[in-house]
Amino acid sequence: MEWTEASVRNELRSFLEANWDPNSDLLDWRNKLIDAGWGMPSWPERWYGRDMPQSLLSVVAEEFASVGAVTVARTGIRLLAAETLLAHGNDAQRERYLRKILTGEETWCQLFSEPGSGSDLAGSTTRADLVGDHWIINGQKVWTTSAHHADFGLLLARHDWDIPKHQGLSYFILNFHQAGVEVHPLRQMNGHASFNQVFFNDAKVPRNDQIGSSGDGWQIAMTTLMHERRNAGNIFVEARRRGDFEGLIYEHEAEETKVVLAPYTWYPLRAGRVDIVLPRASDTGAINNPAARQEIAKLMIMSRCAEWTALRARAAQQQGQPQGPEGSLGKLAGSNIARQAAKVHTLISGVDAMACGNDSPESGIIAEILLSVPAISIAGGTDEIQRNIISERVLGMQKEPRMDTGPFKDVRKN
Amino acid sequence: MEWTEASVRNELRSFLEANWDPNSDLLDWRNKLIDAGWGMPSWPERWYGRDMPQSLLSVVAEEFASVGAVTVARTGIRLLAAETLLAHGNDAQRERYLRKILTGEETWCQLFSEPGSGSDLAGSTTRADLVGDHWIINGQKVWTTSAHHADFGLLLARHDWDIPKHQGLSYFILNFHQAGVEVHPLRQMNGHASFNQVFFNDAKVPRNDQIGSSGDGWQIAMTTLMHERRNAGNIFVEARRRGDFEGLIYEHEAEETKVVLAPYTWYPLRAGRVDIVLPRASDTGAINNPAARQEIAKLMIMSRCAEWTALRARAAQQQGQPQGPEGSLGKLAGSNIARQAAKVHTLISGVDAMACGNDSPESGIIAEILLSVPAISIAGGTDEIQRNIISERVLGMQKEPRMDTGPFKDVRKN
Amino acid sequence: MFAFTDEQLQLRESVRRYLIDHATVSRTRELMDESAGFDRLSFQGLFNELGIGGVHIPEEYGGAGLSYVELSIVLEEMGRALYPSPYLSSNVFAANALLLIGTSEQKAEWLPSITSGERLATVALYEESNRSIVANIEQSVTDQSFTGTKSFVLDANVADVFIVVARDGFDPVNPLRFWLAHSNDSGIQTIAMESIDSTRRIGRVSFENVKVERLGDRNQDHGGFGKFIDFASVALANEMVGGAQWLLESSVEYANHRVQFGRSISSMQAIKHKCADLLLEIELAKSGAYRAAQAIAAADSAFPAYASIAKAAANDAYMQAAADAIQIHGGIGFTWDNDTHLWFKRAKSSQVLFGTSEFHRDQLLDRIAVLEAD
Amino acid sequence: MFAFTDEQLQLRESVRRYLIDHATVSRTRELMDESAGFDRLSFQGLFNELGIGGVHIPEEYGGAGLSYVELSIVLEEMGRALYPSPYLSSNVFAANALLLIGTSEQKAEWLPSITSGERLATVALYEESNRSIVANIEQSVTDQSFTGTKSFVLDANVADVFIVVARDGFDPVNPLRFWLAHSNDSGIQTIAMESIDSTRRIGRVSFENVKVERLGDRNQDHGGFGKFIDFASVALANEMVGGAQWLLESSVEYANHRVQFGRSISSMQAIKHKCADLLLEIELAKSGAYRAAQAIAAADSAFPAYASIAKAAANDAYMQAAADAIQIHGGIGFTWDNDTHLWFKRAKSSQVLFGTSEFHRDQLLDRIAVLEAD
Repeated sequence: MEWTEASVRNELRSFLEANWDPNSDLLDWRNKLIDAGWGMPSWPERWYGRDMPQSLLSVVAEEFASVGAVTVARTGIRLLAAETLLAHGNDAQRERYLRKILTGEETWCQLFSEPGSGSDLAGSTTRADLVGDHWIINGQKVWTTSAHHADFGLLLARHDWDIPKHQGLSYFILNFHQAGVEVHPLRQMNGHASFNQVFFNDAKVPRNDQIGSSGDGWQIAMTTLMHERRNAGNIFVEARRRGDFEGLIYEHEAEETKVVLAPYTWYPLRAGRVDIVLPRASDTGAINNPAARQEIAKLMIMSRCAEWTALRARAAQQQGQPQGPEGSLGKLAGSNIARQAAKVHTLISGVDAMACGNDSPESGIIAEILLSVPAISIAGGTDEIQRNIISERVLGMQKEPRMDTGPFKDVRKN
Repeated sequence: MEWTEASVRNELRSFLEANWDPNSDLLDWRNKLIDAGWGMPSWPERWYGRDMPQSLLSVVAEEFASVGAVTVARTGIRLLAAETLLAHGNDAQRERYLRKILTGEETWCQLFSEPGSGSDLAGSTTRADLVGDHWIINGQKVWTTSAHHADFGLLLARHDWDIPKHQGLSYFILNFHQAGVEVHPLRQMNGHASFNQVFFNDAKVPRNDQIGSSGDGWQIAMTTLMHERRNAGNIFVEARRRGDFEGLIYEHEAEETKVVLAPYTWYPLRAGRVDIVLPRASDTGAINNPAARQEIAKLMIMSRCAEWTALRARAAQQQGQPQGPEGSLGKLAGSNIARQAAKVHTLISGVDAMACGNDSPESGIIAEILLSVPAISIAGGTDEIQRNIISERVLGMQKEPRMDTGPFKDVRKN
Repeated sequence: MFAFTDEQLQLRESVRRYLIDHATVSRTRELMDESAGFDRLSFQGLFNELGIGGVHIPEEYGGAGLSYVELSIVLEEMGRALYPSPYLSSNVFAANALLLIGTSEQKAEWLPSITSGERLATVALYEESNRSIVANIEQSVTDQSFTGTKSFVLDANVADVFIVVARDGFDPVNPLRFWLAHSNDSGIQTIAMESIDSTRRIGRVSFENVKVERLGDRNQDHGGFGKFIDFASVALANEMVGGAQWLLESSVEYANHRVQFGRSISSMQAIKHKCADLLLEIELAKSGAYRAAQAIAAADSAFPAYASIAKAAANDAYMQAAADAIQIHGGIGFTWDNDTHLWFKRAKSSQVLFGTSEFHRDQLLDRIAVLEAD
Repeated sequence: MFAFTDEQLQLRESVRRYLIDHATVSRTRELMDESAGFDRLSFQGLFNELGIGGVHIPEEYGGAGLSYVELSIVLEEMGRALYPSPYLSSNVFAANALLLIGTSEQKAEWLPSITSGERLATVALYEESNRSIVANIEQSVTDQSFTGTKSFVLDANVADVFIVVARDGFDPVNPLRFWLAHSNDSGIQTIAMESIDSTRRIGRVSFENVKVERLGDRNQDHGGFGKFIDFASVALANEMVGGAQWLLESSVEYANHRVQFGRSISSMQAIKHKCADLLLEIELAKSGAYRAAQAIAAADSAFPAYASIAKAAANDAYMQAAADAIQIHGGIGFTWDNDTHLWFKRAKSSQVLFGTSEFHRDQLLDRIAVLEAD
């Protein structure tokens, strides 16, 4: 059928009217949504969806919001797993995993980065050796958000060392509930431990849990990363969307959200908290210091212009132009803004900038900003990688000579 | 014999007392100096010198200065030619050229850079083909200071295209007084034309005017460039050394100097004229503008610290440590300082910064600074090349993969 | 709001095509040495062929009745092409002064002929002293007569009418006013000033007992000057981001063709990353310039803050682009025959007109604090 | 003047060797969690083994009688090693206050035990408010009694004596004075402040009717405070350039070993050029710090300008080194187990102690204008 705004509203309103109850059980309600196809309406009907075009999803969101209805589990890595399974999994895998992703019963994490392959993801050296009906996994992953409570991981590992590096990778679903997997939290310089190291010591993956064929790993990982980039800005949106309604289901959802979002609490600090600059400048009187004014203004100009640039990109997309690598421009702008914000926070605080903890400016927030900002130009692709992407894909400049094109076993590694 | 400070002073004083006359003919006097070995005392006795250690040259300079004696011709490119001939020429070449370099009767220029090989000097594509007793030269050089009044040029050209690029170069003495050589001035964005383009159309070099053997070109050019770097700071020293004495010879020398230094008059502007910043800031009142104060202070800090760094390097050399690539640090600092100076001059001038000519700030000096500064981070090796040198030779970092190691004819070129 | 409409994109395309044909760099180089400094034929074409003499001027005064957004598109293309003409001074600055402050009689008298290109007007602003940041104007008009010297008057050499900024000698509050003076008044003498940017003419104009007419009603134009300067800053910013974009494109093109050490310099991170940083800075500056133009079009009260953002961002992006472009071109970029310096000089002259970045940043803080307090 | 003597180079070498042995990062990490915050044994070794308790303190007070240049060498090495100890607060800052302002009796009473490490002293400076740039001190002493709270007092937790900066309540001109207070006075309460830099302790010290003794003669110490701050800024600058150098070296070493895309990242221009720029900035900052130390040693009247140059240059170089070091290390550089953040935090805390770069740059212009006028 052909969806229209009116038909979406009509059908969804009747559904919500008939079924929505803020005191229902979260799991029950989500299963209802999944069965009705209202949890992920853009997905295929075969898989819990309604084949709805992306452009109508905002209408769905409005209707949910207007009655305060909770939706399926969407936070964290889980939707990346779901989208990857939808795109590249087989029906048995979709059958086994998709529903419990949407209900929130099973959580996922991403196992891509390694100590030796950060910027160079395809340089993964985690081994996958097929022995009988199982892939035997050995190696180490890092920067894994939420691995400590994950049930499954999206694993990129190398099955063939004799062919070029991008070709020797495969993609697996790794079950965390086994002896061969160890998770250690990774403490950061700002005191948080938002990430984990994951060690594999003869961990096992059943053959059926390989996604795609051997050698498809890199291509499938690109799908996952594309969805990550697309959703990067949306992590917090869900959490902020409502809150004016009362009912038991909200409490259950809030608990879930709290756990999932815990590793991300410092992300706004990492971005420099531009929002508190002007109020603090007024409170401290720094706004009357001409040198500080110059630096604050530089920050405000960067920050406003970056916002408008993002809006321009979004508007262009809405006019039908495809999303391109301009995400890298936004990421690079974010690094510049965060660094300038750290500079300004320091300047405003003076000697107070060395204090941390409750008895310090903004109860420690300023200190945490100063110790978090260095992460923004590294995480999710360093500034240097973004500049490569921008120059090559936006500006059409040439690639550097490659030194890693031969059989992977012969490529220089750490 | 073993020179001492006392013996140098004694002998030189007697010589000057007996021979120096401020009204003597410049050429006569210089020939006297050359014959006596007092023109270039550090050179070998066989070639117009006295085998004197470098460390005693300042004593010689003092004695000349104390009576105001003029010395041999030293400005411009000529000493680079002389040092190259001393190091790599044969006796016949030294006999033919050295004296007239020192008398100033013949002037020289350097023919290294080409339109297609700027940063990559060794990528020269000027051809040298041996036909009978002559090398036939075809190609084009650029950035040639003083080519328009040069008698000879130090020419780097390629004799063999089938071997790697550094190995296929040879070094020649090119006589400008022939039909196959054309010199065109090259106008710059600041209006000056300090450089020339030189075109060779079957220009001829007698076999005897090749320096070293075929294939020695790159190594010999390195000698020339080493002397260029060493003397880079000294171009103006000679000119400033005296001026309180009267006599005919000074006028003749001044004429010569004026011609040679003409292409260099804008060099202080290119460096940003830091010296006039504070006086102008005071005159215009900009010194009371807090934003301007910050930028002026940044400039002053860079500039003072760079001066002190140069003095540290010199002091280390005087303690016997060899001169190293720290010259690149100084050059990079110079670029940063000049750029900051341009920023400050703009800030101090406000809308006046767009005016040029006599009816503009400092009679056009500010405008000329703003239009000259862009050259400093390019000329004599770009900032990018300096950063390569610093990272590789001072910090011991690794070179980029090379794409130009095969036979030169197969190397990608412009 | 953040996307151009199809009509706007068509306008951009037609202006770009016109300027590719009529504003070649070789023609611009000829004009740099000619006394008028612009090509009357191609200038007339803006009115006759393109119909952009009064993009944002109401139809009743002969304009196209479009908005400041359309004007910003035209200006960006002119900046990109480095088109030498009195369009900015006459059709934008002078027309804006009339639009903002003029009485309907004055608009009716002047705007149609400016819009058609028949008459050229320019605003005379900067005094001989006190011009380190923006014009600090002390001169005044008494008895409808003005005496004083103005400098940095754009296209003074060809103006038919000067719109002079000066105080009212009789007004106790003494705010800045605009006054009309005809260039054929015998008390006016115009001398060309040498500019580093030969593609835009400036002059020093001395007025000696020149009869002037007040622009606007006596009690109506308070604050008009500030608005005029903000509008002018935005117009300039729109022009500047076009020039910056040209510099980036020409640098990337050069880098893609230049080989050193056996490889394209465009494959070297030093060059690539410089271009990536520059693209970001230019994109941000464009957003600032577009947003400010939209704010004028929408009569958005946040406009003054946006004007400061636009000019400061454009200043820094254009100058950075100019410096980087020369650096990427290497020695050749410093030569007269290479075109880069023409844009460099435009960048420098635009940077200091109507306020340096330092001025606008300081001003922004007063303006943005008001915004944020909303 | 611009080269170190052989003796000075030997001093550097012996301090460096001592700290390599006694100030390992693993030991420092342990000390970060201990209450004293430093290792008394290795600290005593500075006095007993190295004899650097009073490098620049005259021999009559138990010092080595060398100059500020030798002190700067010791501090640079401590900064390089990130050596946690009260050396800077006691043997440098407090000792300097005594040297600059104390009477000969006070020097004789205090300096020998500070020089030998028997007693620890510290300067209490910052008030609770007005500390956005440097200390703006309003508290005063009346009747030899002081009441007030000081914060950011270095090593307050272990100090035997506080040198309090406060005004003289009876003095009409009311300049800043230094006053001695014994830490065992019952009116003194010390609370640890949390610092981002756990290798250097800070405390908040409240004084309630504490009996204090004026440092120096009543009429002698005018201008002493300014000199004290300048000396302190230079000492800190010397320490900072050592830390910056360590960061650069560790970054280059990491880059040389790290492989991505089949090649060492140290062969990539993005990394190489960052390191080259950083080396330049650090070398310039070193020159500034060395020159200022020499100027103190030589009682050069240009010293105040040099002090501002030294601190501003050191601030910027150390922070740049810290940010670049993390960036070059990539994700690993942001982890707790990697050592880079320890130096990053020292850089940040040092940057804001005794004046940000903005403060010193503004101050420099008053000072350098005087110099240039000479």
